[in-house]
Amino acid sequence: MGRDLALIIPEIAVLLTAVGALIAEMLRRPRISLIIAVIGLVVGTGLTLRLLGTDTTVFGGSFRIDTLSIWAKLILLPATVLTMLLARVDVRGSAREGTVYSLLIFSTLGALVLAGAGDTMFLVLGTLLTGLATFALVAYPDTDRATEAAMKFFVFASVTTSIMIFGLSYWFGASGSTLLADLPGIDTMPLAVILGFVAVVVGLGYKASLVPFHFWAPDAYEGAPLSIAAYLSVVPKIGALFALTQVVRDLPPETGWAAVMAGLAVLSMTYGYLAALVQDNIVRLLAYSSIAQSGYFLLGILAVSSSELALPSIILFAAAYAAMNLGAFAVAAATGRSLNDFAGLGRARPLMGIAMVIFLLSLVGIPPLAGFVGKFMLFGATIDAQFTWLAVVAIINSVLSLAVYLRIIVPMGRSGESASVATEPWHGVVVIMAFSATLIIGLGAQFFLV
Amino acid sequence: MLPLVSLTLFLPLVGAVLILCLPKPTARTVHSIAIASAALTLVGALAMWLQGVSGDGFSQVEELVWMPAIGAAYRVGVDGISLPLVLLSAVLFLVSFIYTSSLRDRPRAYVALILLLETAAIGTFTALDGILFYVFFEVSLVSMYFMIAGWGHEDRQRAALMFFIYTLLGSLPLLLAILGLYLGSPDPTFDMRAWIANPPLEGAAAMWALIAMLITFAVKIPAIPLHTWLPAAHVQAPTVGSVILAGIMLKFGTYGLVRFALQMTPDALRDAGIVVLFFGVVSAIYGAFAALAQTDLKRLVAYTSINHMGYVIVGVAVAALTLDPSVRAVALDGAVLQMFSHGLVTGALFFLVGMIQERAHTREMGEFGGLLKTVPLLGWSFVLAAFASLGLPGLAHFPAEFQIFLATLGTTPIAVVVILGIAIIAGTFLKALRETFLGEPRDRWNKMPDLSPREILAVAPLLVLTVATGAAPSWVLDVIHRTTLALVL
Amino acid sequence: MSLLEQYALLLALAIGIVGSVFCLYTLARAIGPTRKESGKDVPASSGVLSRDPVWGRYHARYYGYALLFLAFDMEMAFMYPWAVVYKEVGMVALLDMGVFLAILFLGLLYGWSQGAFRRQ
Amino acid sequence: MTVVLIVALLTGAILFGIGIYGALSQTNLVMIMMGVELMLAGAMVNLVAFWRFLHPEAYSGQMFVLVVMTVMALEMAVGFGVAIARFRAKGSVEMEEAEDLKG
Amino acid sequence: MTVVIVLLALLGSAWLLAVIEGWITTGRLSPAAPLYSGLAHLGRESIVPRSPDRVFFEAAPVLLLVVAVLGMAVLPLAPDLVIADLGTGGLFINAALAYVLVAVIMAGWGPDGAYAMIGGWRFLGQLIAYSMLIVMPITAVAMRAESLVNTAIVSSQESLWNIVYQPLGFVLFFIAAMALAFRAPFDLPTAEGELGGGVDAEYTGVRLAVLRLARLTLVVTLASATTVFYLGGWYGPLLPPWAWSLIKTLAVAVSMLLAGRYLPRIREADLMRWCWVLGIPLALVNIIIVGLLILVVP
Repeated sequence: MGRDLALIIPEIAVLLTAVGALIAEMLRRPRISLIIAVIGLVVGTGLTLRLLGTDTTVFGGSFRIDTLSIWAKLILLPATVLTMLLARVDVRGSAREGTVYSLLIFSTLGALVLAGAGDTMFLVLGTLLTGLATFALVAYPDTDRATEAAMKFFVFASVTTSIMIFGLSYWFGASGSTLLADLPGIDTMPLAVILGFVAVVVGLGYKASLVPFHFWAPDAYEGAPLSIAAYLSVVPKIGALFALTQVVRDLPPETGWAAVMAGLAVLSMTYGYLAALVQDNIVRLLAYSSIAQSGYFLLGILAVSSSELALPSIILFAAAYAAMNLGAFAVAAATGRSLNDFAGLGRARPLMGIAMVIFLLSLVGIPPLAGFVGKFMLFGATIDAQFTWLAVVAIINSVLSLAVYLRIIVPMGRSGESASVATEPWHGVVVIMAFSATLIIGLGAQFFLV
Repeated sequence: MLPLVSLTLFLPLVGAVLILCLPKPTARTVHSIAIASAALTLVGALAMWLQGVSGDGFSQVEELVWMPAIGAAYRVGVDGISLPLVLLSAVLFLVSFIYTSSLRDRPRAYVALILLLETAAIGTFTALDGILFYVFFEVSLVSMYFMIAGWGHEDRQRAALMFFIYTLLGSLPLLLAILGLYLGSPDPTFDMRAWIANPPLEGAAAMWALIAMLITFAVKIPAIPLHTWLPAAHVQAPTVGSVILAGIMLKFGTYGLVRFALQMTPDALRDAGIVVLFFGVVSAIYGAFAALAQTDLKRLVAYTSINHMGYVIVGVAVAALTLDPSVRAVALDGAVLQMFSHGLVTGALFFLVGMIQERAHTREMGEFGGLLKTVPLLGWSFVLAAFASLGLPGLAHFPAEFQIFLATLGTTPIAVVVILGIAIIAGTFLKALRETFLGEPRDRWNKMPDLSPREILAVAPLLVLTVATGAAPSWVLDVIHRTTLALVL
Repeated sequence: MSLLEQYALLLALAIGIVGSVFCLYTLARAIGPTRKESGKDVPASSGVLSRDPVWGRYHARYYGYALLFLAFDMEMAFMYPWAVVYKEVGMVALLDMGVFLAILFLGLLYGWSQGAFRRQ
Repeated sequence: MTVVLIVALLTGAILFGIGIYGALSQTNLVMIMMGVELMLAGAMVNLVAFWRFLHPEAYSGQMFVLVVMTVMALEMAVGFGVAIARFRAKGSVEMEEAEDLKG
Repeated sequence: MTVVIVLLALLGSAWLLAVIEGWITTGRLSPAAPLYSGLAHLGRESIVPRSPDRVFFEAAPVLLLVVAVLGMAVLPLAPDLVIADLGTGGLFINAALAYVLVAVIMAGWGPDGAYAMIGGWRFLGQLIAYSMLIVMPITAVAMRAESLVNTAIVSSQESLWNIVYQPLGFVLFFIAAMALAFRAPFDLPTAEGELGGGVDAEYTGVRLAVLRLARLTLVVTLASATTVFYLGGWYGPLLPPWAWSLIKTLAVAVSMLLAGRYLPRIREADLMRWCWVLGIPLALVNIIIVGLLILVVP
């Protein structure tokens, strides 16, 4: 018991941070709430560093302290800090400002639970925890659009989560245990295993906005405040994808899950980029692009039991994705929601422009930026797992993605009537941090390959 | 012992960072910093040249741990194939900065981009690690894209996009090939030396990897039929952009052909040698004919590049096909020297075309005439460069092409039809010279000023080197030959 | 009695009551039928009929409580099993539930501070 | 006993089927939520049946049921929260009237 | 046999209660009055209002009666005088009593009358207020008994009744039970003064008789639950166990009636506010106190 608690100290710290932020909000001190939140998460990250290299489970195998879950903390906690700084601009001065920070942390806690899930119940609870907090965050502005986004998000989430739970009930029936680690022992009832797997893919796929469970994503992103959209595209998504990794690690290969993943990957990448090509709203564009990026994660996930490169590649790409996507959203927050707002950005505000170019090129996967290293490793893992054709498809999609992102980049160089909004200092801070992260992850990838 | 290669490699980057960090520098400062760092880079390259190569494998290797977990590291070094190209890059970039020092339109970003490009170029030639190579390979693409998109001519956005998409699409197969080589090696590593020493792939895998590489390099070189981006990009690019594009970035393709296709999948290339040879011949002849049909000076020069690069492909293909090491050495000597010479000569030609365009705001040959009389210095420089380009003995291209033909004759005599290209190119240039520089001077161009000191400084080094290489090629060839002779395939 | 029998007994009891009530109704009808007369069937609203169904007129103004209630009601599902084994487990159980209740209670306080208990 | 198990599983599946049909065919948010409840109820029936007839020794089955109940309750709580927010903003909780976000 | 005895005891208690209620309100002690009144209702017309939700309208009184009786069925009068001594008796009574809400809302919704409708929805609000105060004290009781079996709960009080052991829980449960039975001062759904009878308003004749009976039964059931949970059930000197159970139950039921008589009706909003701001924290405190007591005093 004591050992178990010592191993989940970061999670406890995150929980206490959320509680602290909530208490500060109850005392009507949103600034203090933000400060507590930031400090708490930074401390949580620091506490996690101590655990690096641990590979064990706690609470009878139901929660895993392994590379994935540790890196999930190291990636998601800083990402949450950045989102909170972005959110500060969106919600400053509104009623219940501190609640937003607290909800963000609770949701991140859910993502962490997902990332370390060693038990089907943790899958359910993690999905629930991230989901509930994010519905509220999306609906936060209380406008027509926000509530519509929240409503669609909620309906989609509750239906898919229910499907997942229903499928998981078959897994319990098949293995007599809710531990994921007991799944390989199943040799009877293959149908139950497949049903459960499909259901898990539905439930986690919705959270990771994989095609065809992505419908909510563009609407929710568009209706929500930008900072929340940025958050949705990073934290719950990475949590869900890590959870998916935890699940398939233990799945017997005969179920053919790798092929399913490959199919989903192709669908997500291709559909995501094709749909992004026709968007004029930058948020929707980024939403579809994030759908496509989820597809890239799957390249690593399907290789997870057959290639040693897979785990490091997923982690690396997650870190890269968090940095570059948050950065792109931050620039969008500082610029505007329409593609036209970006015309002339490069001339009017060159630093923002350069940063945006770097983020987008990183999303395409141009070396030596973070996105490249991540994708490179993912392709390596895929080829290693005998899915060369998939790597080829992914590469073709990367080219397609170029077309998508160039739609933002090209007008930036044009001399245009760029919106000359004064940059919020927090936006600048987030952009700079994401920018440095994008470069550092690209050059210092070694650090992520433990 | 100074880490010469790394210093040379990152000096331009330091310059770029310096320029970006200065608060509101004047154009003059920007250009001075750029020229200074390029000059220092050239000094570094010369120092490397003096160090020389050992002939056996790579010399001056510098290594730094980067990602040991996956066997990637920062590894740089040179051999006889890359060293001349490093020198060429240093020279061409320096003269480019000199030429561009009159620019006043956002000089800071422009110069920084070119400096970045210089690092990328030298990095591509010196990288000894698969990932590192790919990184530099792609970075060059990005900076070139922004150069064309930001400072090109009328239709620059479209041309830049076409260039970018073409070459990025083209470079991704290389990524697959690199991954294949990595996963194929017994002890997974990205060390190119290991890949060269023990080609990791064989059979069908090697053939697939080779096909992937060939696609990439064919786009970059460019070879028929993947060449269509080149004229558009050249026409729309700023002068310096064209110079670097033709002078250096095309070499990425041919260099890659030698370094990757020939050295890492030798057996596969031997099997596919005839096909590659065929494409080389077709490229050379097609390029020549296409050049002949041009009326736009810049397009003309661009198409001659396709022709010259075709010879390089022929040389590499012959090197793969032949079984005789001495013939192979001759073929590779020719191919590498051709890269070097082409950089000098085409660089000079693009500069001169750029100067004409700046003065006349047109590049149509039909609108000129008798320029030799109005602007003699420019005219004679062009004549010299043109003669070099068409392969006149005593000038840079002659020794290179001669060796290629020699080796071809000894291996696959039929391919010597490629000599036809020389004749056509000669015709092309003679036609261009006649229309542009000979004849009666037109009144329109009477006021055209001759070369300024800045422009002389930009062109003269190239012409001097052209003559030097042509008259006494041994100073370059020695370096090249030392490596090609020791090459074991 | 086995568990199943116990539940069967309870079900029978329920059916029996329904049955006896039905008998009562039949008896009442046998004593005298209800006559149809106009106006007799108007619901109590001072004789004024509303055209629309009446449910549209009532607004549940306590949904702030209702949401909290759902959370607390759910908490009880965990508390019953906990309560039964509490004495066995001892101190640890108290701490476990203490943490759980503390967080839940914090939710109550938060709801209060945000005006969930105000009449909407 | 297996017959009972199969009957129970069928019940669960039917509940789930009705629920998912309702959730997908209804346009009113509250009705959709009822469908979701039914789906979860189906899962609970499954879990209890599996626990009772196949793995009576695995207490995790019971725990899972509790977890599903929690999911039910909390999803409903938040669902009603969303519904109320929507009703305040728009005056209706019909999904078909939600078409501001398109593209 | 047990069933018959328990049902008879229930009916008898309900009758006694009705007599006592009449005594309190009118000052006349007439044991036959409830019988007369019931027979009279049988003979009266039973009107169905226009445009009712017929199913709801018909089901409401029956459901209320059924849940009241089912609640009683798991409560022991004596160690072996219990219809079904379920392993989850404490939970079952909760579950059964939750249907009171359903029945009342059905009664409010069914006739499509404004007063009834408001009464029904009011009860939902009332449930949100009192419900936690039913379940939380029962938890504390179960903690002491280490069981949810109602006979075991009574046995655990052999040495010390729970009313002494956890008086706070008793007070809360007592109040909540009154609210659950919607007796004054918690008779919001039926408030005579403002709603003209509320959910009762549209019921006439035999249906009203059943409804009345059900409400009386509900009070008895709740009183019996209070007895079982807090007053030591069948324990007591001299008299046989069942007698003690009945005496205590009746005493609690009467005290519920009396308590309501002298208090003003509480507004719905105030009820909810007090329950949540005061009641629930107190219930939590009660649980913690009991928990500590169990650990400290073995």
